[in-house]
Amino acid sequence: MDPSQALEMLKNGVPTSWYLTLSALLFSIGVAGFMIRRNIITVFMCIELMLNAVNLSFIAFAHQHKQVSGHLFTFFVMVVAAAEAAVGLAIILTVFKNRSTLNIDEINTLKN
Amino acid sequence: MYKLWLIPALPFIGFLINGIIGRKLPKAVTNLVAVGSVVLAFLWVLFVGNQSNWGATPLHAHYFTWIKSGAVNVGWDYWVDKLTMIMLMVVTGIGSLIHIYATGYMEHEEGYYRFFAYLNLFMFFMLNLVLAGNYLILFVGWEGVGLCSYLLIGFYFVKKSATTAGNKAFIVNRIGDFGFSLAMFLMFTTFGSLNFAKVFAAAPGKPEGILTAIAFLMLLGATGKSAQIPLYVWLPDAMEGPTPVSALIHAATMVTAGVYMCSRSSVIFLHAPMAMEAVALVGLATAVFAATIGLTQYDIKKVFAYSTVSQLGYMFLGVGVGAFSAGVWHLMTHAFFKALLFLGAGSVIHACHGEQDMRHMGGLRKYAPKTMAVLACASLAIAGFPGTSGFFSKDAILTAAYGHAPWMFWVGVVTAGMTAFYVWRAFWMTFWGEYKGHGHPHESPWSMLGPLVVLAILSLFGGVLFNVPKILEGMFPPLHEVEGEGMLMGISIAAGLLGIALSYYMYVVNTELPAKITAALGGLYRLVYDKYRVDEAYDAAVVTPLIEGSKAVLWHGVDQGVIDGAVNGVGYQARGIGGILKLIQSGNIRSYATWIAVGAVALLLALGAGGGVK
Amino acid sequence: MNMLDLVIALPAIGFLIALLIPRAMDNFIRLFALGFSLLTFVVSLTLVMGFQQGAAGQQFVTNVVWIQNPEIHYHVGIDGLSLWLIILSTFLTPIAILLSWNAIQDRAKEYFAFLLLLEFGLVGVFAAWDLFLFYVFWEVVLVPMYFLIGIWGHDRRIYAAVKFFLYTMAGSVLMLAAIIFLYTQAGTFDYASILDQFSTGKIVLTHLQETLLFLAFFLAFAIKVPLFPLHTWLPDAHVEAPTAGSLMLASVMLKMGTYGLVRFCLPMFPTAARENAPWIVILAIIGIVYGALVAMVQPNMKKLVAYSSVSHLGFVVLGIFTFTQAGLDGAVYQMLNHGISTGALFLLVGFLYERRHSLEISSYGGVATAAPWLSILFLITTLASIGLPTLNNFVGEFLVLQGAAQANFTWAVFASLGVILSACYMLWMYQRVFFGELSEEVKHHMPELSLREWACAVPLIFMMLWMGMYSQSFIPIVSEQNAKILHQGKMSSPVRAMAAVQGVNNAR
Amino acid sequence: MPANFAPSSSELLRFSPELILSGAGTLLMILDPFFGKKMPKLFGHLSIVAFILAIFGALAANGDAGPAFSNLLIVDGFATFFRILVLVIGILAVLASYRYLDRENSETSEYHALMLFSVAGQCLMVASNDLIMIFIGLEISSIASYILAGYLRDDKRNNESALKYFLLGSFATGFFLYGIAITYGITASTKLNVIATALNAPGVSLPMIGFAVALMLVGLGFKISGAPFQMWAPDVYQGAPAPVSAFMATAPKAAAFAILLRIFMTSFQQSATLWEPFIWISALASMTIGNFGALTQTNLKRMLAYSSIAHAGYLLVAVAARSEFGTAAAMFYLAAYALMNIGAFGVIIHISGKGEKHVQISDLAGLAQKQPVTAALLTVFLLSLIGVPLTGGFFGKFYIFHAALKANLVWLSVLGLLNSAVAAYYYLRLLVVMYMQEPGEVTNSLEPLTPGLSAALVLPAIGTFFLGILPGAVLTFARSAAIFTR
Amino acid sequence: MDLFFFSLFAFIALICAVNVVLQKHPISSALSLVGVMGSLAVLYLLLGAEFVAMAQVIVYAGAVMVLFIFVIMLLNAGIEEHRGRSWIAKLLGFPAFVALLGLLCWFVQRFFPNTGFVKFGDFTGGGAQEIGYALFTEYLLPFEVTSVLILIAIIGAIVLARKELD
Repeated sequence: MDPSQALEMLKNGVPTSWYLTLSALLFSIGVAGFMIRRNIITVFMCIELMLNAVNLSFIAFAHQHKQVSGHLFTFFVMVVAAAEAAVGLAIILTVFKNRSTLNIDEINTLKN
Repeated sequence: MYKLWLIPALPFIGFLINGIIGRKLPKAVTNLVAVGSVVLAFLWVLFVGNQSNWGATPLHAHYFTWIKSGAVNVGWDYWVDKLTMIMLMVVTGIGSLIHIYATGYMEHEEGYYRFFAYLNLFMFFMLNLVLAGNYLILFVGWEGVGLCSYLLIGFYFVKKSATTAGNKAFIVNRIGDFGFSLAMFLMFTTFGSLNFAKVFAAAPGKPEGILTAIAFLMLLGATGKSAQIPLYVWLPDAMEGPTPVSALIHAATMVTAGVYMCSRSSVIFLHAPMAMEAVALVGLATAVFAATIGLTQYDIKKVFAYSTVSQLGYMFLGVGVGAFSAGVWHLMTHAFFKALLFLGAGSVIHACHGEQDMRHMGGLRKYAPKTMAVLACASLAIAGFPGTSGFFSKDAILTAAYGHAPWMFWVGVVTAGMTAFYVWRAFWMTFWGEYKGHGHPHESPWSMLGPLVVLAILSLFGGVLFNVPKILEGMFPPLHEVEGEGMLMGISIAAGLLGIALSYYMYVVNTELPAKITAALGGLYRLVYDKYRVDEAYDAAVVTPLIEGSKAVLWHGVDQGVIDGAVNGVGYQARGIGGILKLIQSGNIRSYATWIAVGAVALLLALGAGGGVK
Repeated sequence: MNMLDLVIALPAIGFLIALLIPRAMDNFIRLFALGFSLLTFVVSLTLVMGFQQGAAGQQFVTNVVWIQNPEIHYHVGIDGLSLWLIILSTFLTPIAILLSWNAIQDRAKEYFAFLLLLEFGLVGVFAAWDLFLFYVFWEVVLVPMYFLIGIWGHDRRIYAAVKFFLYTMAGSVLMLAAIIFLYTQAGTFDYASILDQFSTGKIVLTHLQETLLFLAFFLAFAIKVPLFPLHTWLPDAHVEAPTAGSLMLASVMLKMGTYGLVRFCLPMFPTAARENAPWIVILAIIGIVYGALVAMVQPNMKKLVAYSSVSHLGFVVLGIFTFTQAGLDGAVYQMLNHGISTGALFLLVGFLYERRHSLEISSYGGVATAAPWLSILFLITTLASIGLPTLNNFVGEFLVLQGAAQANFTWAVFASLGVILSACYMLWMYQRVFFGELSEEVKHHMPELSLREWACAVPLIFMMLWMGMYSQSFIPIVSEQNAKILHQGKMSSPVRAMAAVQGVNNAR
Repeated sequence: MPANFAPSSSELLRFSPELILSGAGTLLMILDPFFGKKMPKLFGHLSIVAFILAIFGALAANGDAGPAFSNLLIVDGFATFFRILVLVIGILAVLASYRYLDRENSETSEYHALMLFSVAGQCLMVASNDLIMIFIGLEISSIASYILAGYLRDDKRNNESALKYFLLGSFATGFFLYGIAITYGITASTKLNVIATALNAPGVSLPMIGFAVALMLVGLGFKISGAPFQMWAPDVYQGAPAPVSAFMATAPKAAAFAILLRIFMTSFQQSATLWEPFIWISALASMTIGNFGALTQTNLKRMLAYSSIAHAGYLLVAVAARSEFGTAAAMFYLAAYALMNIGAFGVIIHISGKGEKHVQISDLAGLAQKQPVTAALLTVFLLSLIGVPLTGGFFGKFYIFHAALKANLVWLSVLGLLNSAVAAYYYLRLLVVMYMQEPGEVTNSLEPLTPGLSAALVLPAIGTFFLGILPGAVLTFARSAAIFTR
Repeated sequence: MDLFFFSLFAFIALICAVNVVLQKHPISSALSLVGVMGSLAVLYLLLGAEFVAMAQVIVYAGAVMVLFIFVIMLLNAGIEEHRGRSWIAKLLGFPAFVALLGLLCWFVQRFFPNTGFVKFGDFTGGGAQEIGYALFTEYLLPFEVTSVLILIAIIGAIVLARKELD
């Protein structure tokens, strides 16, 4: 990055694509977490991370398009996430109640 | 006009009556129906012959279209000319006699009605064969008589040997029929018709190659039906049937169908010299070959069976050298004397309570003099004793053979000598010496003897009464004259007499000699006695490989192994794929998620990056 | 609503009514099924009466729209090709029902209902004139047969039933693909219209397309026929099926395949048919010889007859692909003949089975002593099957071989070997079953034919004789139709060659 | 800022099915304290009434077709078709549930309310014209399904099923959402028709669309259980309560296909060359995995799960044809599929017994001898699943492959049809067990069909035959409905 | 200024996100997630989404995460155990992660390179008033419908977590 560009950036702000890249990185990390974590709750949190990443993209795009609909989208995603969290945690509770484990690898009786 | 259909229809009616309700009929009625239908047919033949100048102007009859498809158009046609007339006379005439004989011979058999039903059915098919106006109708008769032969050989169906012999006869005949039917197909593609008239009219213009092919295929058919090399093997076994059957079917009529067909197709054969040569060679070879086996056999019917094969070889020799009429003549005289020989043998067997081995006979002249007398007539005829029927026809063939190729004549003469020897050997062994069998031998009833007497007369004088070459004059091309005909005749008479004399010496005068000779010949004798082990060779070379191969290679190997193996293998593999899927389907949430991520990566690569590179 | 519709509808109605009859009234169900199938047969005879030879196109046509979009018609009609096959179906169904009278005690209601459903499908297959409708009937046939084998069959019935179903299914899905593809080209399922579009050049297929379409149809039919090497479902199905199932399977269902070849493969894809004929013919001939050789070594009667069917159907396929009038006529006639004679063989084997409860040849022997009439009927059937002249099969085989000889003499030579071999296996079986000493155990289980059995067998025997002696009652209608097929496909060259031969002869 | 809060009456009419259903759901919850103990069946009856009313609502809405709520919703034939389809599935699922809930002694208002909400969500999805609405509808449907899958919370299989479904479903939804975000980024809109136009704008490259499409396909592929996102289906269907499996295998799947079709036939229609190959591969893979996977299964529910994967494959063939006819074919097939699948699951409910102890294929042994009518009904469904003529399944396959061949997808069609021949094998196995084996312990002690379950079996059977013998009516409607406003 | 805030909070968000994934104890993960959410809220503000930023803090970081932590506490979840494993996740997980990361970043860089710059204050359409207006006009339907979603969540909690079925 040459100095003139950097200067311009300071003047104009940060490129939107940086936000988008951040979003992509967070999303990927969320996916990775889903794949490697074994505690169900942590796995669920990784999903939340993914949703947050997407929200960032929405807001970034909304800014780019100068629209409010992206914000609304994020808003609805939050509502959904909240509902999902309630239901998801309830499911996790029942699982734990029946199996006394939160290890995702042990929830594998249905297979083949 | 002449109601030609009535000729085969009469025996057919007899068949239906006896076949369907015969079991419930009294024996007398069965006899009446069986014999009556054939005799009536014979009479009707006489009537037709009388009315139609004995076939001098051929008669045609078309009854209905049998098979029609496109260009193929085969009708149920009859055709009567002089050749047919002779055959009709022989078939119905001898047939009548044998039917009469059989009423006596079969009297105590179980399934009496069945026997006559079959016999009548045989007459029906045989008459169809000779009356046929096209090859396909001829083939109907051809196959039909084969069927009846099968049924009658296996008449004692509880005996395994009998039914096996029946099967053998049918199957070997089928091999011949294979040739015959191919001949018909080729004929149709060549001539566009199977009608005798059309085929014979068109034949001279066709290429020799095709005609030769047709002729060879027909020869194959004929070798099957007429028991020539290489398909003669069924006939000796066919003696498992009741003796009247041997006489009627396996001596007098059916087996001569091949000769009849070749003569009938003379136009084709004459235009196929190579095939003619083949016919002659096959005939000659069969004649010698069968005669040598005949020299060694002890079963009286087997001796006559091989003699039949040998004599049929003569007829083929006649046909092959161009002496069609001589062949047909021998066909007729052979029908007389061979039917007589068999019926006589039947009478002998009857006398000895079913014994067929000549070593357990002997001395029967005391017990069955009438039988001996008629058998003597037949034996003289077959030995070619001057003046007897056999003498004329055999001489005609040998002369023609000389005209064709002298070496054939010489081989024929040697065969004639052997024929005389083995027939008379049988005669001496049966009637001379002391009775060596069991029980008390007895003479046969007149119902059996009557026909024998008629046949004896025909055997003795048939040659004079019916001069076939003269009757058939004009039908076949004349033979060229042969020089020194008288001398040739003398040689053949001498051969016959020599044979008789030798047999008298060996089996009446010096009875120790045969044993010494067989001992001296050793292995060669065993070989001939075992009929050259041809059956065994066929078994080993064809039958066993075919059956075992079908079982091991085709059925278990190809069918169950390869094809079903492949089909089941596909199923097995399919389950295998299912098994792999099971592995992947581990139940682990993280691995599922990983698959989803991998899928997402793949999709991104394919849709985004792939497109991006483009 | 004409008579043909009635023939199609009656079995279906019968099937539905039979389902409603209470299970306990199983004797009534038997009577009902018999009565209904006989009624169907009688009605189907009016088709023969009303059939006008020489009239162009099909007859007894009903053509109404069944499904609007895509337009699928209930279009049925008969021509010379289908008439006899329909009659064959309606003729054999009452016999099959009568045959099963005592043999089927378990779940009789379903059994007889399925037989009626089978008849419905069979008649429909032969009458359908809309490709889609054809396919529908084609599959409808599959279901009752599957159950007939699977429920009322012998020990390995399940394996056999599943194999049967899957084999057929594998072929028919390809046919479905081909049918749909044709529809996308032609815009209609109506067979007449498709043929018309082919002949007027409205549908133009590339060479590859035509070949693939041909193969798709061919494969479906070849499996059904069955052509070597697709035949291995047949022995299993036959052996395991109840007798009536074997009878219907062998007599009519196999004809669906050969019928399809003549009806669809030849007229629609003449070029592909011609191009592929050489290897098809080779397979057919291999089938003839192979089937016969394998039949020869079978220890089981039904299996033997099954392999003999492979051999016989080889003749039919051979005849079809000679593209000659004689070959084609012979092939169609042979379909009928095989239906009658092999049907009769299964029938008689069934009689034996009912007596002795064994299909192994080795457990018989000497039956001729105990039951002479049974053995005589069996003999006649055997003889018909091996092609004895004056019995039906001979006529068909003769024409097929004649056609083969016209097309290529070598084919005729190899195919004729089958004629020899058929005598071997049939006669050997006959000998082992009927001849020889009568053992005690056979003796006690071998009563003579009952009246019901006579009623089953006699019509078949009668037909063997009639068809063998007077083929003119049957062939001309078929011949006329085949001539059209050959003409449509411009396949008549060998026939023209024959005409030329005759012209030469006449000139002389 | 002039604001108009009140929706017009025609907008309300177009939204009436969802209103009715969510209203009914709420009503059930309100009635629970009063009738919960006394009349446990009441809720089921009420929800059936609600479904029927909703069907009328959907029909009425169709009579006044058009957009609603500032174009977020669009009521067209397509929407109506799927609304009615999922509503009918809802009715059948409730009918099939009576016996099950009764046996498990767990008849509650919540179960029915969730069912109603779930169907409401699906109704919303199929009528959405906006990615936001699609997302929300999808979540309503899914979250309700997650809960239903784990309905018997003391049952370990239910737990596991719910957990798997929930975690993986949310995971896939993340991708879907990301795809929506990217689409929004490219086009500045979430309205399907606007997206379609915007994608034609200069500067929008094909790979760019591919980016969005790929991510959306992950989510949608998961919902329809198409390969390679199919793995959850067998586990979840096996573990969930049988009536819920029946419901999940049909209604959410149908709705997911509806949005797949709507999105890809409107927004991404122009970029079809991009996604068609993937659909092609996915179709083939789904059919193959589904069919071959089912071959070795012994558990009925699991087998049907694999079969549903295979059926997703067939449906994807129709999508790959990407024509109006293909769309119509998929619609028809979904209807046929729903009927036969619910029917098949209905029989499983019937035989499974308390605690779903008997869900093995071998448990069907001899059913035909003990309960011929039940066996006959299952036979109808199985034959339809195989694709034997005169059943709906056959015409469904026929239309799909017709569409495929029209689109020149020759090899896909051939492979697909061959696949359906493979499929015949495992369906036949059930017939074999039912008809050709002697009755076992399970069938011997089987109780007769209850009225509700009978209805849940007979109605689909009638429907299957109707679609198989007179498919014209449904297909004609589907064809007229398959034209989207772009 | 923008660059500074962006860099700082992006960095924090990333670190926290990685921490969410790497921490073995769920509580640590949860707290890290709160960190991610908080950072994101700041970024939202930078992007002009005032309302969403607030909602992010209140609803997400507040309510939802509290729920998480509550459940973690309730279940007394400790450091995760390593029983059982997934070969697929082990073998393909990391490559899939790397590939996904690479692809997503590559896409974003390739297809959205010139999407303008974000300067705080450029866009002011994200206030509560604008949001509220949109929610009650154009987005009335989803807004109302989400109520159903919440209702479902409540019912779900009842169904799954209430004491005993009777």
